[in-house]
Amino acid sequence: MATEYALEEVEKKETYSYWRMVFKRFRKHKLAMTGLVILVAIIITVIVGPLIWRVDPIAQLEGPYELLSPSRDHPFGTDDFARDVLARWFAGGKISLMIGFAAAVSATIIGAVVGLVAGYFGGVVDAILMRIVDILLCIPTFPLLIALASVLGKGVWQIILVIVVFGWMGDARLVRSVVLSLKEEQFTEAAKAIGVSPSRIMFIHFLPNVMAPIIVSTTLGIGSSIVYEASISFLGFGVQAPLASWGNMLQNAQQYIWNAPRLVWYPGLAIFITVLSFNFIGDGLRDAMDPKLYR
Amino acid sequence: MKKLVEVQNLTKYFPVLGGVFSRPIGWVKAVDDVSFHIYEGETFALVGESGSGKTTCGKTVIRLIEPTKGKIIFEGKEITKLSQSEMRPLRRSMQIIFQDPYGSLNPRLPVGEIIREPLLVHNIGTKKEQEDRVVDVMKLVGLSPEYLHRYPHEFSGGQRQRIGIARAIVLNPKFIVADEPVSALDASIQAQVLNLLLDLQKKLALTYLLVAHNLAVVRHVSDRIAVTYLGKVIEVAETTELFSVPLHPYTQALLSAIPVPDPDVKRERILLQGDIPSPINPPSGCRFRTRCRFAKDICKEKEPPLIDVDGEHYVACHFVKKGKKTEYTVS
Amino acid sequence: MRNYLIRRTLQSIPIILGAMLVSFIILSLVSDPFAAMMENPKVKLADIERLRKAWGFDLPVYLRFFKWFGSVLTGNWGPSLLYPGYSAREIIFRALPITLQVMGLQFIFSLIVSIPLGIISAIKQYSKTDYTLTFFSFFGMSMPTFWFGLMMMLLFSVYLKRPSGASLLPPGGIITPGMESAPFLARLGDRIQYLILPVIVLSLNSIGSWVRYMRSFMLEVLHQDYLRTARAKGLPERRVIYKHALRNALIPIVTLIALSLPTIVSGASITEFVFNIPGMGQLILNAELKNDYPTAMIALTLSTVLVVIANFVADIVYSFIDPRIRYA
Amino acid sequence: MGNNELLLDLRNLQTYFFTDDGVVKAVDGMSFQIRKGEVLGLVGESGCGKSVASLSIIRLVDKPGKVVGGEIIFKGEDLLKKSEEEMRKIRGAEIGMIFQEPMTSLNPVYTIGNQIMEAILVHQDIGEEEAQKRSIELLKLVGIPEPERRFNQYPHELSGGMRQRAMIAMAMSSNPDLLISDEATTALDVTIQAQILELMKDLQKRTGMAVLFITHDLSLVAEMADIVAVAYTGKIVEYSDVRSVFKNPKHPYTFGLLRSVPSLVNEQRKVDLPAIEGMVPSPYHMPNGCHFHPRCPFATDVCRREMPELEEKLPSHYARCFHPVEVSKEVV
Repeated sequence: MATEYALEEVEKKETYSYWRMVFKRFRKHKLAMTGLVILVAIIITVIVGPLIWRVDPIAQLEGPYELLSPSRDHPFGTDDFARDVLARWFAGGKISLMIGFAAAVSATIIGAVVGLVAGYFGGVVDAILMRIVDILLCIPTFPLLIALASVLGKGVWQIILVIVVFGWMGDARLVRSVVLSLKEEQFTEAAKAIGVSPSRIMFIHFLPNVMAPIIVSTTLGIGSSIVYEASISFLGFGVQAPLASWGNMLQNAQQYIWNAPRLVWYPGLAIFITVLSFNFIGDGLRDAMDPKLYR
Repeated sequence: MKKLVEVQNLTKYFPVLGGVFSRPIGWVKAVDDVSFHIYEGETFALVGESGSGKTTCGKTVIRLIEPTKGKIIFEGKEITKLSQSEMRPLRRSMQIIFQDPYGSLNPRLPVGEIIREPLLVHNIGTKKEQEDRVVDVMKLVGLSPEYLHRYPHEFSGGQRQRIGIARAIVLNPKFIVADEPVSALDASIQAQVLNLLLDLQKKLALTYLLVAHNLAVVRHVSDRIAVTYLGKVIEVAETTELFSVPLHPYTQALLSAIPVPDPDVKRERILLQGDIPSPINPPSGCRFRTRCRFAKDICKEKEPPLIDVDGEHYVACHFVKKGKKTEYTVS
Repeated sequence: MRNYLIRRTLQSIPIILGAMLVSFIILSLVSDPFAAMMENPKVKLADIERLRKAWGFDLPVYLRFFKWFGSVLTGNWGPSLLYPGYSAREIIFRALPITLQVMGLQFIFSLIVSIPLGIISAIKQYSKTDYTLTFFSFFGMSMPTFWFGLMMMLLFSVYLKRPSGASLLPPGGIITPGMESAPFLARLGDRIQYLILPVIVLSLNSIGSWVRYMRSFMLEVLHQDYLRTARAKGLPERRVIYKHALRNALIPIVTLIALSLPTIVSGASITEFVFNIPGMGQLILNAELKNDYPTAMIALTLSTVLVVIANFVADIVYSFIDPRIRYA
Repeated sequence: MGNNELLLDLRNLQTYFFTDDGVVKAVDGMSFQIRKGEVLGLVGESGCGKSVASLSIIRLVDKPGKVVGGEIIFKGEDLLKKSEEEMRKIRGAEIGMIFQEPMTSLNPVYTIGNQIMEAILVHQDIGEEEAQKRSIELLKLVGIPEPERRFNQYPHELSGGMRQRAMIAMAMSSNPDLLISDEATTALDVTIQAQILELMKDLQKRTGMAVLFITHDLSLVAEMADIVAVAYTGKIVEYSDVRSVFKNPKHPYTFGLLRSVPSLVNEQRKVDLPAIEGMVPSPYHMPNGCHFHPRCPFATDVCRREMPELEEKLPSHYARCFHPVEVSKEVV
């Protein structure tokens, strides 16, 4: 009789929820932890910096203060409009990070919804959505990004919108492919056998299983969105002066590259290191959330 | 005896896509015009090798796969034409246990949630009642309720199979399709799960449709057996009858191929020639004829019907007549 | 296979059409190309009206698209509005070879570098070599192209000088003035000097990510059962890796590389801008910013068609490497 | 059983896996011997170390696994002392190997012929043409119809049974002295399994090679093997000739396993099978003493304290148990 068996033993160890295990594994990933530390440092600097260095990033100094070399008064020097570069660096960082974050998260949300819907329902819905994705993926998006940016105007939110318009397709494909494989899993069949409704299958059974790739993709997406913002602003169609972003700080820097290369160094290095940290973190998350580890 | 499930002329074809427009250019005839019935309280087994359509058949019976043609009658009511939402209330009385203990549990849900989900979906009882029921069922299948909050990956294959069984019985169903329930498990665990299935059948008055390839397992737990080959049922009989008087040449070969854990038993083995043909292009006439040592011209031309040769012993072979008269000879 | 080719060709048509439509709509949002003309006193108002009508600017966008599309099909690609007196076709076919040179070189260079590095990284997983390569791939992946371009210009034209005092490599452009009529070899040498920096800058991103992908595909293959079989046969390790593992690891890489082409084209436009290379990328940017949409549209369409063809070729290559893909 | 010359002498083999979560002793002091022309059945459940043992013999254990102790004496020489190059010459030539999944064990992008020829060319000093002829002969030998056509086909164009035949052809290409078959028929259907077993028996008789037959299925061992070694948690727990093991099992594990398998002849159906309780312990948390004691109905204090030695309980019948099973002890 089954009930007379000794109830089966499960290994006596502390039990971890999925996310705590992911966190444990993530902490062992050296590159990812390095990335995280650097990123946190950058975020703190960008937030705390302006509280200590109370210089208006927009104000143009009176007098002949253009392109001053770094000094006590202006640790990063001044730019061609005689604005304090350090103050702009802080302000620009905040804007760049915010654009990167907002654009990547929105693009992922749109992509995930499209992917879930296309993958789950299949058929005509899937065919239409995926053809749209194919079309957008075939166009070299950057020139159109610039065109759209020049139409929509040059505020922060417009830039986010532009990046999102051309940024969701990768996530849609990714989520769709995960959903398609989840649909073939036996636990989905089990759910159907129980009588679980399609929406519950989608949100209770599928969504937690696509979270891992979604999170990785968002993390990497923040990095690439920051680069997109920088590229657009560099060409003059992004965030407009006097507002600062790391990208538009580079806009005029090219002209002064011969006599004030530091103007290229500071914002560029910041972008590079930030993106690098996001890539490290993304890689660490991918390893930590590898579904093969939790079957 | 009362028939719980009746399957009439059940057919399932899967399309093979191809051509310029990805249109069906062929069909996998997974289940082809199959009829059988299952009595209340019995274990009815579908046995066969890969490609025989046994799993498709089992899943189609509970409408997890949509049939192409045919009728499925459950408790006297035809369920073939019901929509999936009309099927939902019926799912309380029909459930399924899967083969793969690793794939059949959602890795992101704790065990308690997995077992509770059927109650939640069918809106049975308060949360407290549901939780109590989960604990009861866990005990019933031999899992300690301590592990309610653990995730599937923390369990072994046998324990996961118990979780799957708990999920299947939590609604108190009448009918369970068990799709290869032990074939992925280690030998010493198989017996435990088989015992559990037998025990639950007695306690809960369950009717099983067992889909399996291991004939020793099938022999141990089933009352009646249907042998399938390439989408067709070729022989149906009571278990002891089938094992003592197999009439279809395929059944005979299948039984003789089973290895026996006894070095002293040296049996005359009927070795079948060649492979199982593709279910996309099954042989004409009798589907087994390409591997049958008795095949004659008629087997190519005409498909043998499944006839009752001796009270509830059905065989589909041109050379088996009423009264278990076999007329096949090696040509 | 034949059916597959037909099907793929048929599938490409709506994609190209769709891509053209999307580009057209966005570009026509940019603004009226004739508004700028009106500021030019030399152009008569009546002429502008005539052009307007000829270009369908009296029609709604979607009808205008069909009008434009019809004229493209008949071979009339329209005049360039950016470079008065030239047709869009002339402008584009002057820019196209330059871009193809840059992209082709970049493509070959990236492949030659990243595939072996990816293999080494995978074979020596968790070794110092692997960690170093991993670090540098991330470095490449994370580098904003345009900024790296600026830094390279700074390095090779400002910090590094030839003994003569001239910069080591030219900071931009595509040809030294006066070289246009030089002998072929001299011109080639001149061109190479100009291409080195853009190609390196453009390659950095793709090398970074391809090394990572090659590494992970290779690792995946290294755990396959058939490699154990190959070793159990007594094959030397070199043969196990280069015959049995490599071909299987290349299968997914083909798709990946085809998919990354649009990004390469995008990357090219900003790099061309930075290095002032008169290629397609710069042309598209200039054309759309100056409302020269006949030129911009054709250039965009050509880029899209290139990408579609590349995907198509990738699929065919794929079916050659992988015998399991048999197209019905 | 052929002559009595010793072919393979495995002495106290230890293969450990050094994982992040701890050391897994996959093979922990395994010993057995195979004489020329003999079939040894190594049987056990998943995680008993049988596959790792076979890979250790041909020195193909993947990282983080490592052979940390013991000797593998093959034809009088210790394989563990051989250089990689010497080992390579033994693999595929003197020791052939076939695996469980014929689909994943064959390289999908090369033809069957190419993969068999490769095995021949690497060990034999013959030309391509000759190798091709040999390959086609081998395909014929393993019972593949139309060998010339199959030679140019890819693995995915063959059925499971045909693929396994091709694997066998490859393993047999240099007439090995020892064939290791690791669950070679597990993935196959019963009627196909019967064909492959007959083929292996036939080839074994014809060539006189020795076979290490690894499986989880006791019935297959009863059919194929001369000698049986039963493995549990990386150790051999019972070791004798096939009749003695099946007729007179001494270790409670073998005994329990034999009784728990549903039988084809038993009169009693639909009753509880005498199952072995519990499950194989986690490799990270091996119990003290005898590893089987938590599941053993005969366990006493000494079993919880000490690991028993593999001892001779009957003439040339060894078992690793303090309380070997006797008929009188049988629990009903």
